[in-house]
Amino acid sequence: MAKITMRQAISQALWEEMERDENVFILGEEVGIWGGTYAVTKGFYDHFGEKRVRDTPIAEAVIVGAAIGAAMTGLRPIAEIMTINFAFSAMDHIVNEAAKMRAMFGGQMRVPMVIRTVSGGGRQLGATHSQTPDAVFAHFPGLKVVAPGTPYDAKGLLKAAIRSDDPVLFIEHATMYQVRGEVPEEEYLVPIGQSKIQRPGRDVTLAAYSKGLDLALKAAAQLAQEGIEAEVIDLRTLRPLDMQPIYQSLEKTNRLVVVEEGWKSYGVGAEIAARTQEEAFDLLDAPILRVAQKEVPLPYNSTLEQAALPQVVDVIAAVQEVLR
Amino acid sequence: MAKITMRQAISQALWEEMERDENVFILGEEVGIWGGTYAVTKGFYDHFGEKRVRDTPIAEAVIVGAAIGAAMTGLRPIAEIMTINFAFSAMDHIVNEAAKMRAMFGGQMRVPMVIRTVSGGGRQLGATHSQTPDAVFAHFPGLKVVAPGTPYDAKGLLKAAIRSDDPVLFIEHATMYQVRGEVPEEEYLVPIGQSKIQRPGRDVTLAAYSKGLDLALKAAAQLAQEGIEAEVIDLRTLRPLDMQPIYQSLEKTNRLVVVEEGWKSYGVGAEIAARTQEEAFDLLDAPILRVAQKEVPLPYNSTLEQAALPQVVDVIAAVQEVLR
Amino acid sequence: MKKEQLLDMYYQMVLIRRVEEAAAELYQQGKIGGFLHLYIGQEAVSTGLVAARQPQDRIITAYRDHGVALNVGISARQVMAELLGKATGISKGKGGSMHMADVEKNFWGGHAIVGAHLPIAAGLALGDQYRGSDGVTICMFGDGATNIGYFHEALNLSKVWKLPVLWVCENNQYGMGTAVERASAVSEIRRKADGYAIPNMAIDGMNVMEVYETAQKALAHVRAAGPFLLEINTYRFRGHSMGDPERYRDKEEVARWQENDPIGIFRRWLLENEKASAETLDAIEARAAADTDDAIRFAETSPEPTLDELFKDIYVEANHG
Amino acid sequence: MKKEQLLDMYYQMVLIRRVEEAAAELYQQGKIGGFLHLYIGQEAVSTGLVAARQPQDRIITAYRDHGVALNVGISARQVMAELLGKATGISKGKGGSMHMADVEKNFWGGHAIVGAHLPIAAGLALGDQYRGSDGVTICMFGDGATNIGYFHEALNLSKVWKLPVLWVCENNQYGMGTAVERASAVSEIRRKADGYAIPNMAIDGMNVMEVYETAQKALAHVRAAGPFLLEINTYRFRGHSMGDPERYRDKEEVARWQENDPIGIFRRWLLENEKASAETLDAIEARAAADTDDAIRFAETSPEPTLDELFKDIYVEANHG
Ligand SMILES: Cc1ncc(C[n+]2csc(CCOP(=O)(O)OP(=O)(O)O)c2C)c(N)n1
Ligand SMILES: Cc1ncc(C[n+]2csc(CCOP(=O)(O)OP(=O)(O)O)c2C)c(N)n1
Ligand SMILES: [Mg+2]
Ligand SMILES: [Mg+2]
Repeated sequence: MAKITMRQAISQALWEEMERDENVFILGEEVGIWGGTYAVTKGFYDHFGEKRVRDTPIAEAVIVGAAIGAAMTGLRPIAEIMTINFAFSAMDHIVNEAAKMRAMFGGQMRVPMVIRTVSGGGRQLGATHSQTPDAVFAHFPGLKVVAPGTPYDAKGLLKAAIRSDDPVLFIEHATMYQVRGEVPEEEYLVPIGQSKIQRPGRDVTLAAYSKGLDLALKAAAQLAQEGIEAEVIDLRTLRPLDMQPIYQSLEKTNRLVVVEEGWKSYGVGAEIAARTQEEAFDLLDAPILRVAQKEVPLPYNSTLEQAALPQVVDVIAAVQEVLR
Repeated sequence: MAKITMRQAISQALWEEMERDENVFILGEEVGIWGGTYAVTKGFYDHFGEKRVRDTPIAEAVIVGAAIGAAMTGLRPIAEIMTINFAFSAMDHIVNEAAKMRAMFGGQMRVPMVIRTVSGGGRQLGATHSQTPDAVFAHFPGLKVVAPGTPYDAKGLLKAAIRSDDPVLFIEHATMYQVRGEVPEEEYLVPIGQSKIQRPGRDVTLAAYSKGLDLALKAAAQLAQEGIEAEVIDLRTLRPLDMQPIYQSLEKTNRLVVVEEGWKSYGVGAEIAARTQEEAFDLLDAPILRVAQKEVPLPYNSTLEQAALPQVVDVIAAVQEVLR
Repeated sequence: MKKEQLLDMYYQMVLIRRVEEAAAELYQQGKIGGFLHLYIGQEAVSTGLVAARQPQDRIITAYRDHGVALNVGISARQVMAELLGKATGISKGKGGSMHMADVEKNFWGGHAIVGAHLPIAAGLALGDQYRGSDGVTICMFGDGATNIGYFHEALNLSKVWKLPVLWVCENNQYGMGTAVERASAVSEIRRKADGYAIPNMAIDGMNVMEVYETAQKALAHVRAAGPFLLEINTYRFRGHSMGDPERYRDKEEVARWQENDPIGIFRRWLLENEKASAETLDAIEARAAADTDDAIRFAETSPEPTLDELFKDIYVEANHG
Repeated sequence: MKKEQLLDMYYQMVLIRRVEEAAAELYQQGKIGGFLHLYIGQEAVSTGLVAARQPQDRIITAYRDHGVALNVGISARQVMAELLGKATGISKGKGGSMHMADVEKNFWGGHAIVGAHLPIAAGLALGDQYRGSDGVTICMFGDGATNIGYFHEALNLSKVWKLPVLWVCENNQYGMGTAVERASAVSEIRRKADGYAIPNMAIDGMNVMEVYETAQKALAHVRAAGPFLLEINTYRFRGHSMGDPERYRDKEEVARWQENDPIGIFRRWLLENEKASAETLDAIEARAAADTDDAIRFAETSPEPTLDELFKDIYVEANHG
């Protein structure tokens, strides 16, 4: 199988779905002539034309709002919000409109749309441009929230998201576009709402997603050298959340560490920990630990920024602690 | 001590602080001539005048944004966002601007402002107008998030919030304005960031806040008739979160139920449960259960709405389960 | 216009009035919950607009939506049942007063977040433009809604992309208790359209024929040349919603506007232009009253939604926790 | 204007240019991280505005903020140290290129969310109005920022409340890669102000004297009568930020604008009007270059913030987890 980057995987998914279904189109800031600020839609404008690759004004609410309306007419818009930090400028349309449109009218409407956006710190972009507030969006029923951690899943999940009849928030990570992984030539989909074992192990369970997966896998590789075999489970979807693989893993390991990039308080790890102790209390031999971001707005200075972000060593330390 | 309503307590706090400090002023939709949609600022416009009780256009972003700017000049604005559902229309200004202004410029600025808003369902207002997404705002460092459950705390905490040099989101509950409680004549403040035992007990710990507190106290009263003494702890502040009283209580009870009105997934209970098992694992004799809202956009129909909202019986059932 | 259509418009206006008067009573009796925003006084606006549209034209509005609902042909029964939260309501009792829609009838809903449906309307119009349909989206909103950012983003985009939207501001002089001039930099709302180079016009919203005729022209403009903004001046005779203390306006002002009751104006016009006799109009009024009574009976005897409905209609695909 | 002030303005413009050229190099060397939005080509705008303001006038801008930072008198050392993320930077290394401010100098920051600082500017102006100060808030923003809802809400409120704000749109013809006319319903941005009945004017932003003189008049208007909008036409000679592929414009267009280099124009004006000799101006340029070198040295040898800084400056009251 070919090894391609996350960027290529996402780009391929978009391209293939646009070729397959002419109701699929892209709208957002700089998606067209520029080719996407993360170069994901490079070449799309020339190939698909300005009808289907639509540069918008800087106006996040109407980007999402127009996507909702177009989706209600049966199109399949993919709205790109340049980064998740700007999604707050479209918050109402994401959580109050897209997420509730169907329920509110007793099922009369469908909102088959995807909002693609980019989370993550680590690029010295300062406090307003470096957030990973994924949990915040996952709080709202009516939305699906997907955040892949590998090129394979990114491609398969994005295609599934585009074909989904429900609104999907699709979160990429700003520092993972160059991550490489195997992606088959043939067409495939990855169903939304299934967690997955990305690395099998028996000593401790690491639940992670997106950048957290990257950290968890690196930690697992290092731990293996010390003879500790971590099982790494990728959530892949934050809503709906599939906990079964975690519980199954705990049958073997009895120890869980959750790894995420966002702030710890009220984050993704909180939900994982809460559910796990609720539903698998007796499987736990140690407290579930969370490796996450320190509770500060991210500073520009790289040393401080890295000190605030979760690191591989933090994962290793947490594993050692739960194994103690 | 006089028993007054939550509405009166909040109203008194505003009035007293405005009398005390002329830098304090109110802005928001219908705060003036109308007297506040929940009648909290009734009479203020006539007494303080339109300079200090400012009706605004329907434009949540500039309500919060203007409050931030005014606060940066040293005033102490109280921005009223009619309900928290409309806070999404000011999300960027709340979580990206107010919360980060100080950190981003190395401490040069102060943003001494309060955003007063109203959470909660149960009034048949439909999916977009009935949310309790408090946890979402508590996720952001730089903000303080306060959500009182009694008139006493509402008054004392609101006064503390107005005097705080940091931005505070102050969340009231739509169905609690008529709740009565004792409030002293003399001036007092309640410090932000301290949980409080609202009812002592020895058999089980209930951690709750806002409407959840109401449910928890009612459940505790009923449980007492069956001889079960629940200790009810009111979080009062969601950020910063004071967990110590919960851990202390668990020393006696070893059992915890969290009660909140919002959706369960990625909610407040998740954070409480996650921290508790992290820091007080050995004190737990049973899984921590969460009583919360079902994962649906709230429907208009009252029967369905009540079925989705957490009820006193749900709290009792959860207590019985953890005691089993 | 054909006589039947005129009489049907008259029927619709009276029906809106009767249904809402009944709703106000049912609200007092506690049978309707939540917010109830009455359209009384504004009936000519939605009636004229809906009469002017083609079947392919979509319509979308805010929470003050009973008028449009009845105009597009949702039955009084389904409207009343929705108000009572019954399973037979047009939104299965899940939407209530603020959230009626009938997609089959190209009515895309009442929407409760002020101004938030304007970007959505731009998207509906984009859908038609994308497919090459000649449908126009009629988007109604209040004067208060023109101050929120959503208005700006939607109007701007509609012009840049030449979207087929007819923007209709129902200027009823107040957003809740705030008079237009206390909230808006310009009191003549249509001037805002100038900032987007969107052609615009202001008309009298108490005269259904004026609304109808202007809307026809405006729709033709949009079909041919892109967005247009219509400011329709009107007045709500009742409070913003039930329980409004109405401290912001005096009784005289309300009384003055009530002299221009759109139903009265239209009735006189029909009589003066010999479109109908008084008896015919009386009969129509009686029919509207009877249909309202029937709707109440229907709604009151309809079943509540069953509890399993709670988890339905959230996702198209299986509901996930 | 006094000769010294003119020469100081010239110094500022050259200093901005030199500091940014150096910053571009340091960025290439990996010593500056994050985004770096250069102001090169636009120097006349902030220089003219800041020269025209009174000490009590606040200024606030977007992320393209090095110009304003140097104009208000933040030293090149503090600017450069901030770019390098050092403890000696004006924001202690926590803000970086996009977030410089100096409250003592009435500079309320560079702000990175497009348009979000306009509502904040309205609030700054409200602060002055509330206290009865005669300070004006100068709020600068890009052409692209005029399409987001924040612009609308802020302009509207400023008019309704007669806030002392001078709205300044730096129209540099593009928002990232999107030409004004592809994103905005009107290409002449100042027309948008008409929708709020805010008086307005468009001027040439390559000519610092024109900016200075118009700004003085505009500030006087604001002080007396409320908001005013100035559209200042300019051009950025460099990419949007470092690493911009610049597919959206051709070299000829850039070259054409570069012929109107604001520094060259001002230099010629100073010489022609005998405000300074070529030697004087050369000396000023040399000083700006020397100050830039000194700033680099200072920044490179300054310490990083210590790790305990991470939890500081978040809350005024003790930091809480
Ligand atoms: C974003 C938002 N803010 C506030 C509200 C509360 N609210 C509901 S209706 C209304 C007034 C709207 O006035 P207008 O647009 O003129 O419509 P009208 O009620 O007059 O028909 C307000 C403030 C809301 N629903 N949404
Ligand atoms: C709300 C928001 N959306 C998108 C961005 C990304 N972004 C940063 S600068 C920019 C272009 C702004 O253009 P303009 O306002 O003309 O300013 P200029 O860069 O030309 O000075 C964009 C889209 C952002 N920072 N904030
Ligand atoms: Mg109105
Ligand atoms: Mg620009």
